[in-house]
Formats: sequence, structure tokens, C-alpha cells
Amino acid sequence: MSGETYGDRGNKDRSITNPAGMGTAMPVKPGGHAHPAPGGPFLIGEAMTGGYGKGADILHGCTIAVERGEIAVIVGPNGAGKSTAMKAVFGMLDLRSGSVRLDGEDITALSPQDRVKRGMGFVPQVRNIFPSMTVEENLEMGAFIRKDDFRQTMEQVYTLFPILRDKRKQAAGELSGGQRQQVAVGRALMTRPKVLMLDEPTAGVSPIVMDELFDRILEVARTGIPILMVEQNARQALEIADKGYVLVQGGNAFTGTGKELLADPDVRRSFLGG
Amino acid sequence: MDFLNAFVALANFVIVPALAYGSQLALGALGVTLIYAILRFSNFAHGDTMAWGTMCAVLATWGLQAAGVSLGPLPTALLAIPVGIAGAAVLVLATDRVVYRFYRAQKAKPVILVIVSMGIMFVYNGLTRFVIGPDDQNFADGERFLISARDFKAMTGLDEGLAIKTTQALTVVVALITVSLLFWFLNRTRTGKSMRAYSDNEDLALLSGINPERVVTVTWLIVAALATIAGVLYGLDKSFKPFTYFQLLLPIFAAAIVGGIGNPLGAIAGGFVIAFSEVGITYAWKKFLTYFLPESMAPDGLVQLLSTDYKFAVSFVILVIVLLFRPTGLFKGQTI
Amino acid sequence: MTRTIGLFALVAALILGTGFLQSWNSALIILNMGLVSAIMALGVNLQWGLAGLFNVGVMGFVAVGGLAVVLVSMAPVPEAWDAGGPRVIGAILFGIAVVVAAVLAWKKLGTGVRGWAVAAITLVGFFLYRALLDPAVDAIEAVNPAATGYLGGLGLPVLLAWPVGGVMAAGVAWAIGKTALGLRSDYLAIATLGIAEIIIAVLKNEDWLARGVKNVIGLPRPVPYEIDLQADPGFVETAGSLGLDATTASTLAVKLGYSLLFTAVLVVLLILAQLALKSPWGRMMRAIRDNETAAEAMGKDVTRRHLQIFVLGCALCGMAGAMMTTLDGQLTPGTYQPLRYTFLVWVMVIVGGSGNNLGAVLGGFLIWFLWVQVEPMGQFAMNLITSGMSEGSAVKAHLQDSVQHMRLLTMGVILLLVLRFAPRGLLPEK
Amino acid sequence: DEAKIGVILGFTGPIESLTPSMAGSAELALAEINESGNFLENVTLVPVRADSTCIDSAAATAAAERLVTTDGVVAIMGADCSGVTGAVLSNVAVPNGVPMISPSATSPALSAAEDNGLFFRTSPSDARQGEVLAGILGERGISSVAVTYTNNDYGKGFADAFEAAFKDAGGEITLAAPHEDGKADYSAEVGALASAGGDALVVLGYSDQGGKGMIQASLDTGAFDTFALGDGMYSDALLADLGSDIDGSFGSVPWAEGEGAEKFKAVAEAAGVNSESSYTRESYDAAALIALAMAKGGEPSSAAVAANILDVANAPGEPILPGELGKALEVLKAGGDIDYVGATNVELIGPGEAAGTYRYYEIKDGAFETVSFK
Amino acid sequence: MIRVENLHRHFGGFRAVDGASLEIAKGSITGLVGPNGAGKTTLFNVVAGALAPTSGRVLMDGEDVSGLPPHELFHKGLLRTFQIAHEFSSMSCRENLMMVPGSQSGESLWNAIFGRGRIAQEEAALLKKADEVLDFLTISHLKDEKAGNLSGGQKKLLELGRTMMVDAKIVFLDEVGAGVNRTLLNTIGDAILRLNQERGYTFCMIEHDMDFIGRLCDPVIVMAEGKVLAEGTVEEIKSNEAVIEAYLGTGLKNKEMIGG
Ligand SMILES: Nc1ncnc2c1ncn2[C@@H]1O[C@H](COP(=O)(O)OP(=O)(O)OP(=O)(O)O)[C@@H](O)[C@H]1O
Ligand SMILES: Nc1ncnc2c1ncn2[C@@H]1O[C@H](COP(=O)(O)OP(=O)(O)OP(=O)(O)O)[C@@H](O)[C@H]1O
Ligand SMILES: [Mg+2]
Ligand SMILES: [Mg+2]
Repeated sequence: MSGETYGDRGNKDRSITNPAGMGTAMPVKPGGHAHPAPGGPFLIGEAMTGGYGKGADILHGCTIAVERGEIAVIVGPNGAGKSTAMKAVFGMLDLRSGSVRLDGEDITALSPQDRVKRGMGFVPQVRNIFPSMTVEENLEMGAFIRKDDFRQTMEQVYTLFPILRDKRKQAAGELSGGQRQQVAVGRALMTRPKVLMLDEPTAGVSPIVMDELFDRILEVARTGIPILMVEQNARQALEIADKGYVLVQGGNAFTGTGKELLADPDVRRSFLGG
Repeated sequence: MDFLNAFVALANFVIVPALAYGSQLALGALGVTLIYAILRFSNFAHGDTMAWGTMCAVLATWGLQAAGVSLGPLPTALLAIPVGIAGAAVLVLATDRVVYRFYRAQKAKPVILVIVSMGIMFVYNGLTRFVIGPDDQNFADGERFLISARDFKAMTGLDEGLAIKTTQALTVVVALITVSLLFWFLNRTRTGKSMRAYSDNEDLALLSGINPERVVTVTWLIVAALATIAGVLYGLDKSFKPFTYFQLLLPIFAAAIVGGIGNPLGAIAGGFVIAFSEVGITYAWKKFLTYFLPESMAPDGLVQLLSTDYKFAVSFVILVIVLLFRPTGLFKGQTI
Repeated sequence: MTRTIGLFALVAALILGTGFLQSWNSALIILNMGLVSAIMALGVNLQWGLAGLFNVGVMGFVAVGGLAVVLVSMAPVPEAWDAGGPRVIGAILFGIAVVVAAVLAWKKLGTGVRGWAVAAITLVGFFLYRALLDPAVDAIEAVNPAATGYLGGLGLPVLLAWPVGGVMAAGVAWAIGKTALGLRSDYLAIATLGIAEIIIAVLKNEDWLARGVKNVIGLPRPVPYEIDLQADPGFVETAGSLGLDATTASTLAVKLGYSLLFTAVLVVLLILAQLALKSPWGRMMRAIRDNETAAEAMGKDVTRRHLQIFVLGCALCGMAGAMMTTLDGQLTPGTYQPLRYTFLVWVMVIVGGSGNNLGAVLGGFLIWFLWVQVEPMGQFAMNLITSGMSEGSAVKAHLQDSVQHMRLLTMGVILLLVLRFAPRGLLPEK
Repeated sequence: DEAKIGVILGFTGPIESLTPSMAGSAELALAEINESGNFLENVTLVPVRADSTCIDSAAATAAAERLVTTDGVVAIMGADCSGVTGAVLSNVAVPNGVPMISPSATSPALSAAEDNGLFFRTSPSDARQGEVLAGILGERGISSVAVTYTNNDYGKGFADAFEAAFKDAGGEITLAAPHEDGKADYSAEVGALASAGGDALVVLGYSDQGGKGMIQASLDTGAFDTFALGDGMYSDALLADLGSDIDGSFGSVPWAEGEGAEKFKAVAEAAGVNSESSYTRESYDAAALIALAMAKGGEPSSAAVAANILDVANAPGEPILPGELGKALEVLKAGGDIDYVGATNVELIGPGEAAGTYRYYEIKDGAFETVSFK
Repeated sequence: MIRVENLHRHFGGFRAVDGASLEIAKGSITGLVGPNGAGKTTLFNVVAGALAPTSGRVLMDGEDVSGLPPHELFHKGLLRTFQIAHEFSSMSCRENLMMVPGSQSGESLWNAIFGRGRIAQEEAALLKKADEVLDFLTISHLKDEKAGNLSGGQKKLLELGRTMMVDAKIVFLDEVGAGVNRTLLNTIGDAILRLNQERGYTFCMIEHDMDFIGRLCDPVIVMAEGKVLAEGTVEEIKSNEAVIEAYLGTGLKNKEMIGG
């Protein structure tokens, strides 16, 4: 792995290196072009194969998709490559093969920035806020690519997550876990995305906060934005899902509607904890 | 007892020089701190970047002087600063493209970049000397003093003089303007905010549509500007010599770290802390006290805490004490 | 393994080549400093390769080693001792007592008063210390300043100075490590950078200690003097029988003597380092490097181990410094420059291969060879480049004047190339 | 045939700005010898440069070793800084029996070095100049001064010698503060010196280094306006940079009474070498002495140089000035005797040291004016 | 076994742990749950020595161990695992285990160089033990693999394996279940139960998965806002009103859970 080759030998000297905020993504290089590919679902990552840097492949021909007006949920064991698949759809890692299509265009060669411009919003699983920036600045950064007046969108986000309005001058890093997740989702909404991708938005939050977050996500979905979501709280997520994917070792193990998967005894036993 | 003279003596030998020196260090430390915050490593080549930028400005100044251009009382070199900045920008951007970018793409740990910057330091060192040679170069012109010690004495009738050099005033003013501009830029503009976002969370910045390469480029451009401005002001106030610029690295680092590395406000504060401790603690207080105290109590000795040989030791000890009590420097918390 | 052998063979070939093409004296002198550099690189490699400690103060520890040579091997200056020796020692002991008292006060007193108490103790203590020290120092420095003006050393055999240099550097490193590694965040780099400057400042300005910038020259040698050999009929005869003239034979013999001594030290240190590395101790150090928090939770005292390895590495640098000063035959504090003694050693470690003791040694030899030979090589290249240019052209003159600056540039370029194409060094850690 | 002469100077490092002129001057002398056509039969002198770094004894030793054992130089013009000079002397020159003439290593400590009769210098030991400068201050009736010196063996040795002489003469030193060359800022030093006070500031440093910085800062703050300057401060660049601000200051510099220096200036300028830079005169003389000693000894060998230097440098004999090396060779060829005067009025005393005459100058209207010779 | 008395840990003005008192009985498997930011991890960190307490005491077998650094607690028999696996990534699984025992004579530099004979013996014993542990964890085929290359679940197993290299008295587990495949989690649960029953280890574990807690833990301690909110068996906790309000909530998942 690349991290090994140029490793730091355990050095953590604060006078010479800044440990904060370093990225891990190996994104698609800027400069690629999209080309038309009509038909198919609204957003689809098809037969994706690839991994991080020079390491072994994590994804093996994995396909995930979401249609307009739907919620699609991805579940699966840890390390199955769910987050990796999401990142791949967003161009945060270079695919060896497979393609990503959005709204009738093949965007496989586009860099993440260009995908944002085409209306994709993504809330990663970890490190999904700018901790030292205020809540408001976090939202502004969400609107970075927008040239128009985004105050109205910000109002909408504040209406959706009222607590954020109270805390808008506070550094996001000082918020509690649940509030951070709201900031993260709010930031993604600021782009006014055509499709929203959420990677475990409820991870590590207490059951109470989780309920609240699910309610909000449903609300967003009701505004007509298709949602592609990874969830560990699989049973709860599949309840509200139109479509469900079970990913195992980088490939699709089961696919169906949320209800179907919940009803499948194999899936229940192996992935949903019985 | 003569408070006025006491104060003037103190101002002349401690406050004014330390303010100017502090501003010079602060400008240097700003560059270091910006790279630390955004590119995440301490740039050992910063001193030599300053030397290169200044060298370009010196060459341009000579050209202007030869062409008969002058700024009247102000040094012509001010006009040459843009050329210097351009020169420095070309150098650092070329370096970034040829060297640093590769390691960024590899996700190399920041400490690797530190070591790489050592290599760059060696190379710049050679390059600057290759072009302009190792000698001392004087490129200051214009009015030397805002007010000279002699004029001050004549004006006020005091025994002590107070001299303020044009370059000293310029340094402080330019430092203030630069810092305000930088703050405005980082906190109010879109590009500035995107730089802070990148420094906070690189991956998320990417997800927000921020182009990381653009952030890096802008950072280098600002660093080139800061380095050149710092270098030219320093060179005007003292003189330009490549070796000295390498030597500046240590106090600059100390300043950045005392202040809280990664924090621009800290860089400013750190610059002044280092400068005032170097100049103040090794100052011989005899003259001041002779004026200040009643005659009967005038000191015999020099009343010097430490000989000037150890001036750097003093600032270093202060650095360690600050870090003991405030592990993240004077301005902890948010960086950039 | 083949790579290791191959690269060492290359270095050997370079040095032998120097012997054949230039002279054996040059080759030996490169070899000797190469040996010393290898030990320095070994020390830095212990710290960096094994524990990720970023020591940018190598220069300081090398200088402390140099000081040890003076303190151990020079003859004492009795007049100076009479003038103020005991007083100086008393003052220093007092200074140490003040520091200890301040630390104790900080630890023992309550939060309210301790700040003031410590400030008062240090301030009063400092003035008393100066009052004790200054007159004694003046008295010592007044003793024949051009030739002595210092306390002199202990007059012991110079070889003893090598371990003593290591111990002294270790002592300094311990004090720094205690402070810097104990800071709540890790600030070792700036601490060592600053301390190294302070050590040099002390060496330069405390004339009573080792004559300061006036230098101590004519340090005793562990090997015979060339002129003595040249005057020794037996030696001349042996030399003659080997087909050498006395001068060449004597210079070679002396240098060979150093080479043997240095090689012995390096080999012993290398074996010790390798044994330590391939033991539970080495395993523990690697574990700490991999993950400090976990190592701590597994019962390893990380701070102590970091301190241990920092002290060890610095001790090696100190010992190398002592050996180097012995080889030079003089202590010249003004010559200690970070570019040469800190950054160059880092280049050796990185180019050689951090984490691999053999790599560090290789880097030491190779970079030292280049440091010395880049100059003639550059001159040669420059002559070649400029040979086509017209005599007296400004460009030609400028190019030829700049050739000396190629050395820094070359070192930088080599470092960059290695980091790019062999990122873990020429001999990477396994 | 070629006879090689090593030119070991700090082409990189702290005095890298002085060395090109020094090397140029030395090579100028050698060129003059070669062009005269009167040197030893078929022998051409070839200078070989090497870098002493001024600070890195090991690198300097290695460079010298290469010169001696690889290039086979018969004598060394150098080194420059006293530290590396000592190292080269004891590690290379003495063991190999190669003579060295340093143009600029002025540390008094070198007088006592174990040199086996191989070490010479054309710049006088600082011990002597200290007395001279103290004398000048006495003459001017200045009895209280502050001193600042460059913190190396030159500055420190010089300052010690000066302080001793000045105090003996009843003067008072208010503060002697060293300054480091090439450092960022000198406000602290100037502040301390100003507070200590004194009628003048004695500056024993280098004109393109901290010494200039100290004067500059003192002038700027009005701390001092009269300066007594050591030899390292003597340079046209200083006048050019500081202009009329230092009018009234004065100093001493090793200098020959008479035309030696003037002749050197003419010769050097004709060859495009900056004659006003520090130690250029000494460098020219050092190289000239090596060549003349060879001529006297009749062979281009180390032994000839070592044995004849004192002879050609000192009286009796025909005085030789810069530019007259050809004439000197003729005299020697004819079996005569010469007394090389050179650019610095060379007179080697004791163990091969320059006795040195000093020029006492004062700065008037932005120019050096000779007051007298000492 | 462990008693925490009125423990406080503040960050600036913020009271992460605010007067918590609790007891972990010898031989028990105690569960620790609570809402986000309740101070569970902070409490853990204080007890395990990673953080110093602001005030209050931690007693271990009646001995005051508050503020001792982790490595000293280790030698007293207190071990912990991490929420995110902290393996030694460049070392093999075997080495990961072999480095654990504390009183290895080869860890002193002197012995490492001069006591090679004794070290060789010790190493042989360690190697045997490590292989046994790997067997127990069903990952003996991975013994020479670098730990960095293991899957997340395997790393968790290795983490647990480290506690078996020494005779730990009490083991603190921070969310062992998080991010572990259910089947694997069952294996881990079995291992924990066996260690508890066969070797008499005491466990204290933070967990959000109430099923897992229900299977292993008795008693369960609930924390909220830095204090202990409730304590009792799983059933008691699940029906405690205060706990439902602060932590479990009345959302669909818990309704289902409480309902059956
Ligand atoms: N930045 C990275 N570099 C290299 N390997 C990675 C990186 N991120 C993840 N991996 C590896 O890729 C595999 C899949 O990880 P991924 O994060 O996609 O799993 P996941 O299904 O999202 O699991 P979880 O439920 O824990 O979030 C894992 O084996 C992981 O170790
Ligand atoms: N180093 C710190 N500095 C400041 N506040 C902190 C720090 N560590 C924790 N906190 C705060 O203390 C509170 C308790 O944190 P803790 O990690 O103990 O919660 P927890 O109970 O483990 O929660 P979770 O279930 O989310 O893991 C939180 O509000 C957190 O923000
Ligand atoms: Mg994931
Ligand atoms: Mg927690």
C-alpha cells in the first residue's frame, strides 16, 4: 500500500507535521468528460471493480442503482465494500472497470468536483463535517459550486434541522454526534442535489437520535430527491427502502425490494442478526 | 529621574527595532504557518524561498534604478516586489508540480514532505547562489529615515534620540496590511474559505466541489507573495544575503510554533514574542534605569540579564515554557 | 541481501577507485570520515527508523562529543584551576540545585502559589548563579588568553573521550528528551533544533570551558605522528621495503590507524544495533512505532522507551562527534553548521534507507563520498561544458565560479531522486 | 612542466563572498610569474582551487588531501579561516611536508601550532593589531569605548588583544559584545552596547558581514557615530553602502607604507580583480612568495618553498613590489637577493608570521585618508 | 474488583464524566450503555489510565489506581481493547501476540544484547502460547500474515487474543461488536464467555447492540450526562422509563424490541 511506502515511521511531531484533516481519497483526476448514455436508472454504478491505490480490488463487479423518487438501501457485513462502492459512484476512487451513469450520461471519467456540479450530493460515513468551521460556513461550503444566491436553500436546511439555526455560529466540531450528522446532511443538501448519497448517516448515534434522523431523511425523500443510502441499522432502513442491496465481499449477494429482503430468511440470518 | 528620556531610550533601542524585526519574523512565520495549515508540513525551504523571491526583486530593482525609475522617498524596491513575487511563484509552483504533487497524489505522510522540503532547501540554496552569487547585495534607496535620532533630539531637545527608519515603518505597515488582507481573504472570500475547508477536511472539500489543486496553487501563490514581501522588507531594512535568509529559518519556526503553528494570528504574535524576547531580555537596562531612577539609585553595572550571545537561547526557552503550559501555542484551537 | 552486498561493493569500488585514480591518502581520508558519518547516521537511524523521532539537532550532539575530547584529553591548566576552577564548579552545582528546587517547588506546592514560587526561585537563583559564576570565569579567562584561558582537560588518553563523548551527549539528550518528549504534544523537532543552537552558543561563548571560538588545537592523537614515523629509521626501512617513500608511508600508516580504530567501533556498534533490533526489544520498539496507544495499553512505557532510544541515538552522535574531533585534531566551535552536521546526516539516513542499520551505514559512506567528490566532479563537468565557450566570456566565468555551489544542489537532487524512485531508501527496511 | 599550487579557500560557506577576489589575486600573481618567462626552466605554475568551506574541517582536510596527494601540489596558498587552516596544517601539510601560506588566518593561536617550519602567513597575527588600534585610540584621546567583535577566532582573539592593550593604556571598555555573522538581526547587540555607552564603538568584524550590520544599526539608532575599525572592516563597499554617515571614523589595516598597495591596485584593476576586497593583497603576496621561493631554491618543490620563503620575504635584497615579479625573477636568476615587499609590505618574523605595518586611516568625505603608518 | 467513586472528568468547562460511581464485581460481565456523549468512553479512558481524572477515585481490588498510566495498569492485570482495532500493522499476527507479555527479559536492552540464551528460551515459550491463542481464535492460518492485512473482524479477534497472552484480571472492551459480522460476533461472544467461565476473567464492555448485551451481560449499567442513570439486569433496564426516555427511545426499532 502506498501509505507504507511513504509512511511516517510513527512520527507525530507537531512542530513539523499537521495531523489534522488529511485526505485518503484517490479520486478520479479532473479533466475527464461525460458522454451520453441514455436509458437505465437515474443513477447507477454498474459492474464496478476496483480498489484503493495499488492495493487489491475491493469491489468485484458490484452494481448499485437508484431511480427517481426512490430510496435505495445498501446493507452488508463490515468491510464488504459498501462505503467503497459509494465512493466509487462518487469518483472518490479510480475504477478498474465498470461505469457510473447519471441521468442519461456516462460520468465514469468525471472528477468528484464535476459530479458535484452535475447534481450529486454525498455524506460520507466518517469525517463528514469541517470541524473548525462554523455550522453556517459548513453549509456555505456545501454551496461552493453554486454561483446563484443560496440563502433560500440555507433557510430550507434550517427549517429542516432547526437546531442548526441556533448553533449556526458555533464550530461544527463542538457539536454532539447527532447534531454533526445533521450538519453533514445539511451540507450535502446545500448543493441542491439531484440525488443524495448517504453513508451510514445514523452510525454511532443513540437510538433516539437515530429515529429523528430517519424522520428527516424521509422528509427529504418526500421532496423528490432520490436517496442512495448505506445503513447498518438494516432492519429499520429496509422498512423504508424501495430497493435493497446486500453487498458481500465487494459483490452483490441479494437484491430486491426492502420488504423482500426483510422477508428472506437467509438475509435475515446472515446479515440482519437473525 | 527623567521618565521621558528613559522612555525614548527604551523605544529607540528596544521597542522600535523589535517591532520591525517582529514584523519581519511574523511575515515569514505567516508563510510557514500557511503551508503547515493547508499543505500540512513544515517547509524547511521557506528561508530559501524568501531568498529567491528577494533575489528576483533585487534584480528588478537594479533594472528599475538603471532605467531611472524612482519612488522618491520610498525605496524603488517596492515597485519590484511584484516581479519578485512572480519569480517566487514560478519557482514554488514549478517545484510543486515537479516534486510535491507526486507525494500528494501518493498520499505520502506529511513528514515525508518535510524531508522532501529539506532536499528542496538544498536545491534552492544552490540555485540562488548560482544566479546572484553569495555576496551581500544592497538595493535600498530613497529616504533612509522617517525621523533620525539627530533630528529627534533637535526637535524635542531631549538627550536621547528616537530614530525611525523608513524601512522599519514600512515593514510594520506592510505587515499589518498583509495580515489584514490575509484575514479578510481567508475568512470572507470564497477561495479563502475553500482553503480553510481543505485544511480542515481534505476529502470532504473534494466532495463539496472544491478543486484541491486550485487550493494548493493559491496557497503557493500566497506563500510566494508572503515570502517575497517578507524577504524584500527584511533585505531593505538590513541587506540581502542568501546565507542570512537560510539562518532566518530558525527564528521564523520558533515564532510560528510559539504562536500556535497553523494559526495566522499566532504567527503574528509569535513573531513579536520572539523579537521582543531576543531584544528585550538581553537589553542592558543601565541607561533606562539611570534615567528612570533617582540619581542616588543609578546602577553601576549594566543590568543585563543575559549577554547577547544567548539571545536566541532566551527565545527558545520562552518557546518551551509556552508549550509546557499551552501545548498548542499561544493561539490554540482553530488553525487557519 | 544481494542488493546489500552489491551496494556496499559499489561504495567499496568508489573508494578504491579514488585510491587508484586520485591517491590512497584521499581514499583513506574519505573512508575515515565515511566511517564517522556512518556512526552518526546509525544514531539518527535508531531514532528515526525505529521510533519516528525527528531529531534536527544532530549538530549539537556531535559538538558535545567534540567537547568531550577537549575535556578528557587536553592537559589541565593548573593556573586556571587555581584562579577559579572550584568556584566555577560550585556555581554550576548551585545552578543545578536551583533548577531542581524549582522543579520540586512546582511539583510539591499548590496551584495558587507555585507559579510565583517557581518564578521567585529561578529569578533569585539566576542572579546568585551569575554572581558566583562571572568573577570565576573572568579569572580563568584572564590566564594567558591567547594560549589557554580555559580550565583545560583531565589529560587522560584520548580514546577514553569517545565513550565519554557518548555519555555526555546522552546526558544532554536525556534532559532534552525529558522536557520535549514530556510536552503534552510532541515538539521534539523544534526543541532539538533550538537546543543544538544553544549548545553551539555555549561552546562558542564559554571560553573557560574550551576556549570558545578561539579553538583548541593540537589535541592528542591515538595514533603516532607522521613526522615521528618519518624520523623512525625502522619505519622508513619497512616502508622502503614496500616500495614507498617515508612521507607517503607515514601518512598512509596514520590514516590506516584511524581507519582500523573507527572500523572497530563501527563494527561493534553495528553488531550491537543489529542484535538489539532482532530481539524482543526491537519487536517492542516496532510495536510502539506502529501504534503508540495500543503499545501503551499492552504495558509498554512509551515515553520511557522513546526517551531511551532518543538518548541512545544521541549517544552515538556524540561518540561520532568525539571521533571526528579526534581525527581533526582540534575543536573549532565555529565550524558547526546545521547544513553540514544535521541536514547532511539526514540525507545519509534517508538515502541509505531508514529503519535499516546497514542502510544508514551505506548512506553514511555514499553521501560522504559524494560530498567530497562532487566538487572535483563538478569542476570536471563544468570544464567540459565550458570548454567550447570563448575564453573570457562572462557566461563561462560565471559558470566556473558557480561550480562550488553545485555541491548543495547535487545533494538536494540526490535526496529528491531517492525519495521518488526508492522511497524507502537504497536499502529498505524489511 | 607544470608545478601545481593549491588554492584552498572557502568558496562556499560564510566567507564565500570574499574568496573569489582572494583566489583571483593569488592567481594573478601566478599568472604574472608565468608571463614573465623568467621562471624556472620550462616550469609553468598552475593554480588548483579547492573548497575549504571555511567551517568544515573534515571537508577542508579532504580537499587538501586531494590537492596534495592526487594533484600533487607543491605548496598551498591558504587556507582562509583559522579553524580549517589549523586542520589542514596538522592533518595534511605537516604530514606531507607541504608548505602553506595563509593570507587570512590571523588567529594568534596558530603561532603556537606544531608546524614543522611549514606554516607561514602574510597577514599579521591579531595580537599585534590589537596594540596598534589601542594606540590609535590613545592618540585620539578616546578613553572609553564599547567593543563588538565577530564571534570567531579572529574576532575574539583580536578583541582580547585589543582589550588588554587598551586597558593597559588606561582606557575603559564599557562592554565587549560579540556578534554572529550572517544572523538575522542585531538590535539586541546594539541596544546593549548603546546602553553601556562609550565615546566610540570599536568594530572588529567583516565589512560585508555582521560588522557592517552592527555599524548600520548603531548609526540608525544614533547609538554611536564614531567607529574604530579593525582590518576586516576595510573595504570600499563599506563606504559605498554607508556613505558619509561614517565620516570621522577611523581604523587600522595591514598596509605597506609606500607604493606597494598602490601598485597592487593598479595591477589588480588591470586584470579585473577587485583589489579593495579584504585579504586580496595578502593573497597576492602569499602566491608570489611561493613562486619566488621556488625560484630562489631553483626547483619547484615543497622543500624549496619551505626553505626559501623567509629569505625572499625579508631583507636584505632588492625590494620587490606587485607587478615586479618578473624583475624579481631576473634578480634571482642572476644570483641576487630580493626582499619581497609586495602589496602588504611583507616582513616575516619569528615562525613565519608577517610583522605587518598598519595604515592608520580616517574616513573623510566618504573616502579613506591615510593618517600615518604604524 | 473495580470500584469507581464519584468520578469526574472535565474538558475545560464541560463535564464529560460528572460524578459517576459504579462497581464491577469480580467474575462478572458488566455492560455499559448510554446515549451519545454520555461519557462512557471517557469513563473507560479514565479507568484504563488513558486520561487522568479531574477528581474522584478508581479502586482496583481495594487499591487506589486513579491516574496511573496505562502501562502500569496493564501490569496490575487491567487490559483494554479498542473501539477501532489498534493492531500493530507492520508486524505479523504472531508478533502481535508475542509482544504482549510484560515481563519479558528481552525487553531490556542489556538482555537483548547480552542475554541471548535466556531470551531464546522465553521466546520459544511465547511462540507456543501465541500459536495456542491463534488456534483458539480460529485464525492460526494467518499467523505469519501482517496484521495490517487482516479483515476488520479478524483484527477484532486479534485484539481479543492479546488479552489472552497474559493472565488478565479484568478486560475492558470498547464496542467489540461494532463493525463485526454477526456470525463472527457470535464467535467472539463465545470466546468471551469461555474466558469468563474457564479462566475467571472479569469483563466490562461498552455496547450499543442490546441483543448482544442481553446475551452476555449481567448486570448492565446505563450512563447519561456523565452520571450513572440506572443499573440492573437487561430486562430491568429495557423497561426502565428513564432509560427509555434518555437512550432507547420509543422509535420503531425499540418498540419492536420491547415488544419481543
Ligand atoms: N482508504 C483505504 N485504503 C485502503 N483500503 C481501504 C480504505 N478504506 C477501506 N479499505 C478497505 O476496503 C475494504 C472495504 O471497506 P469499506 O469501508 O468499503 O467497508 P464497508 O462495507 O463500508 O464497512 P463498514 O460497514 O464498516 O462501513 C475493507 O477491507 C477496508 O479495509
Ligand atoms: N478531548 C475532549 N475534549 C473535549 N470534549 C470531549 C473530549 N472527549 C470527549 N469530550 C466530550 O465529552 C462527552 C462524552 O464523550 P464520550 O466519548 O465519553 O461519550 P460516549 O458516551 O462514549 O459516547 P458514544 O456512545 O457516542 O461513544 C462528549 O460530549 C464529548 O464531546
Ligand atoms: Mg462503510
Ligand atoms: Mg464512545
